[in-house]
Amino acid sequence: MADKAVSLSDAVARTVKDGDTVFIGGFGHAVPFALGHEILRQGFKNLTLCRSGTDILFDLMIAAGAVKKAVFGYLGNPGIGLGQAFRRAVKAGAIEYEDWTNFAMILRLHAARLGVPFLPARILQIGDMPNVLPDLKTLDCPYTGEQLTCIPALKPDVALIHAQHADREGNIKFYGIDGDTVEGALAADKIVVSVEHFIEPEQIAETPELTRIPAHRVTAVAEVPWGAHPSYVEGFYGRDDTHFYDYDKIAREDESLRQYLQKWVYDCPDRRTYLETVGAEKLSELKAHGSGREPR
Amino acid sequence: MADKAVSLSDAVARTVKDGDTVFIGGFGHAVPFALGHEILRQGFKNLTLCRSGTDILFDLMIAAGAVKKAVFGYLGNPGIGLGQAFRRAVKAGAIEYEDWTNFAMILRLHAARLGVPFLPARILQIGDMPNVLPDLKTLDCPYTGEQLTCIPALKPDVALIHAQHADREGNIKFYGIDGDTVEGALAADKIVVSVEHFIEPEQIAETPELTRIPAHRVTAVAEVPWGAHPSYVEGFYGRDDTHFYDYDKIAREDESLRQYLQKWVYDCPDRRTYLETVGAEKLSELKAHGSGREPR
Amino acid sequence: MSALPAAAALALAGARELADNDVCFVGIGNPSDAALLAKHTHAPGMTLIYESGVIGSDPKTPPLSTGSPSVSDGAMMIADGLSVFAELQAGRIDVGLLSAAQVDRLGNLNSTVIGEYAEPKLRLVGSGGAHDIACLAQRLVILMPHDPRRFVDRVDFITSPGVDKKRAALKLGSGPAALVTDRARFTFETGEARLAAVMPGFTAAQALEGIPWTVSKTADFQVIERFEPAAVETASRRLDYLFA
Amino acid sequence: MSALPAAAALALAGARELADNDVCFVGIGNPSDAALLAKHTHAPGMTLIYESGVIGSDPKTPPLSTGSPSVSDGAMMIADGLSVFAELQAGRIDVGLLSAAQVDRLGNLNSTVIGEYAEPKLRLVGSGGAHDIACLAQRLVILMPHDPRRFVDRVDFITSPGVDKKRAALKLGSGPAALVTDRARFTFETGEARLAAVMPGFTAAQALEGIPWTVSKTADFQVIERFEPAAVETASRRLDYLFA
Repeated sequence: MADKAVSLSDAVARTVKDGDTVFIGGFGHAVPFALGHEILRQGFKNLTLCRSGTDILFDLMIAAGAVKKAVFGYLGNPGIGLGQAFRRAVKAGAIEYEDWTNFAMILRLHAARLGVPFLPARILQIGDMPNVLPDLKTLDCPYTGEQLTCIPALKPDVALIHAQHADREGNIKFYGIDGDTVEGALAADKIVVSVEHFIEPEQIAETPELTRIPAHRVTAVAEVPWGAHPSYVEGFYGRDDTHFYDYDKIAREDESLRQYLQKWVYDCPDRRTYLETVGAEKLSELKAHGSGREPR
Repeated sequence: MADKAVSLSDAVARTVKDGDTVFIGGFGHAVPFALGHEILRQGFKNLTLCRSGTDILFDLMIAAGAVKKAVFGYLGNPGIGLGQAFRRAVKAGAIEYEDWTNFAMILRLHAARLGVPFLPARILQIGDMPNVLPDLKTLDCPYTGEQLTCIPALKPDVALIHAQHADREGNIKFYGIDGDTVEGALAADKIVVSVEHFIEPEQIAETPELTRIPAHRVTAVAEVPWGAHPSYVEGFYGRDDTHFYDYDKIAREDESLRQYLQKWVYDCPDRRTYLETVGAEKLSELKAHGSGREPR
Repeated sequence: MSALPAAAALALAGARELADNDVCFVGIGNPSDAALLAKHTHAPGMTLIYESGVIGSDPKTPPLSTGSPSVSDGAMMIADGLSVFAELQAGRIDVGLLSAAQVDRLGNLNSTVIGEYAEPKLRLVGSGGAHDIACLAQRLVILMPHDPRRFVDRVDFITSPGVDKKRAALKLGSGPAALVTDRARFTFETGEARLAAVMPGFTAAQALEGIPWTVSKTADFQVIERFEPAAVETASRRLDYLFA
Repeated sequence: MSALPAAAALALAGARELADNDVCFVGIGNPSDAALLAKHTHAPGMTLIYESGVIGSDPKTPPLSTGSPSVSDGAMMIADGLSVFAELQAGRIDVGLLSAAQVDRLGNLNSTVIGEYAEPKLRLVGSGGAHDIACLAQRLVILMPHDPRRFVDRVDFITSPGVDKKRAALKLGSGPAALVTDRARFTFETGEARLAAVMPGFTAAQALEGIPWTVSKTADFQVIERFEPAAVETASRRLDYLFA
């Protein structure tokens, strides 16, 4: 099989286009910050970003002006506060968005993965949410007569994923919290992956149940240690909660957020520079505060 | 959480009822022969058996007269031949059956697991199969207008599963080939599991991605080493292919099949007797011919 | 007034809603605190499920999000979001625990927007799994700090539906069983929230302070004299951050 | 006559249908043999998928069933049936390889029943995944031993559909690209099977021997003079059981 191992910048350059619908992996765990930052550095525009529960990477990409539309279940800084850039963009009428639920977003991706245009569900029939989702259809079950919502499929052009391991052919080994990460990847036309560490195909075959995305579905894979900072990677490093608290304060004002983008994205041409900005002390602290589980 | 560890006979006696719809786990791998034999010894009747691709356990339960109806994608002796008892029962008009496909059966179970009365699909719209499935509905997608089949949910009363490990609370650790085993289990109201070996909850927590059925969904779990013979269990023992070839010959006649049932089921009040019937030499050969993978 | 910090009282009040062997779909914050407390006091057989796909979770430290490391550390099973929402939709989750920015007299919850949806005063984070839990859990328990700004006559936006007559026909969960604050317990047998109990240290007047609609009492209105000392002790040890 | 055993010739003829980097959904028996042979000769980048949920499989010994140990031993990924059928329905599988009890002039396959469905002469095993593969694979390749009893004008029961005008409207796969036997290759551009090539050692007459309908030749009808020696060598080594 073809060698799909490329640099971080090539992984993005070869797969993403202006205007793409991009699924962002990482439900709190293994959020693909390195891939997201690279998209911003390469200046892509008019993206539609989607996933169920977002992390601050979503908000940051909105702040950078890369996002035309956000399609989500939750958009914020989990456990800390609002998506501050999103909040301002909504107020300014500067962004399109669709309010789904986390389950609805997962079903939308699941429908695309299953190759059907919709899946029936019981949610989104009462309350105000169905009213603000334009053109949401219902149907009566042909067997039981029950009224069900038709959750439309959502097929991303590209999925960005971070994982623990891959071989160079693109078999992706991933464990720890998933959320809708794998579902979103398998729903997409192209899958771009950054991993902590390349391993050999023979090692992939030792834990075939932990291979979550098969090589033939992957477009490009890049080895990017710490590629999910400030989020965490099970078996590798802990979550930089402080960074998320800091972001909440910084993101409240355009100017400080612009400086954040400059410091953490545009002034870091590569991930090595980024890690120097994080600093060795912080990295060693996060390494120590990772979960007790070893890489598997 | 409650201790759900019981004997093989109690596991069956407490969960199965005459007339139940029973999902049989094991797609070639980890077929729950011990549980199936126990059902026959306890004399349950009028069962509806279901799964996608069956193994000879299905055929054997038909031979024993326990089955009113078979609902399946494939019913035979994989790679070897027909379901001989099923073939004769069909010829004699002595059994009801529904011909689905493997994918359709998986979707039927998936619908039940998802809690919806049907799932849309592209299959079963051409050829002769839609004609012999009574009352199969189609619909036009409310978004795209495409015609789709409505695959009705199938919610088993009980699922029988064999796995490598469990703790006594019922967390089930399972790896190797799955097919629709986990899907069928999670679709069912009650789940009965036999395992090769009990482990502690702390050991379950060491590989949480390999926990495939959570304790609160399990009704009863029994430790039954070799509980899947003559099929195989990844990490434990190989497949007794000879037994399947022998069955093909034996099952061609009612009388020889009756003797098989007597020898392997009714004359084996417990699994220890069954293993004596298999013989130490054969067991040691199967142990040696298991896959190279160790229990994990 | 109770000597307990409000957050601790809310966790203790919330934990009272949970029974041993309950299967709980748990939101972050107050819901997670209450569920953990129940599991470590009177309900050791409870199963905690987080929408990130973790089942049989027992966080050692309070998770910031359902995807945080402490949710999966030591958990019995890591599945995915589809798996756990499937259980919810199939009616296999006994209790859903939610909090929100606003609650109203029907137990409707808002986590989407303050002001008009089309012209928001303040855009919030959206539903996440809250709408799903509110619709699909067999029993819904709402946990809210007693903060009069969060109690409104009609929420600005119904993200997570409370009492709704269409629930039965749509085969949804039965809706809010209780709304719990650090001062009181409200129930919805007649549709609107009624005061069913006051928590230790509070009078009915204090429990209703600032609530902008007229609240009646249930026939079996209770005064809860004290939380179980063992629960308070466990809370102070296991959820010490609530006492900080 | 070819010096090769028929089963080996069929595997060699089938392998010719597969290209490097093809993603193949593989049935047991002849299909599995042909796919393995291709992978170990001209198509090392091929991905073999079995309906049991195994992806990137490379069986060392011929599997009796898609759930047999050799399917998963050394495989790159063990998923589940839903995952791989999902890929099939989403149009992400390039080639499906099938065999059956009967085939007819439209490439319809029967693995359900000989005789009437309601009053069978012989009840067979049913579809398994065959109907799904025939409907959903982008390209369908049928492998049949040259056995005149298995070639019929109209199969008794269409388990796995061949040429069908409704395919495009229903967004199904394009149907049979080729029907391959140990003696010949047939294609379906005009609807009915036409003789497109004869395999090494066979004449057109031999290739059609016993086939109960009139078969025309394609305009580009080919005589395949020999199988690649490397492929024959690999077959004799890797699929030695076909030579037994």
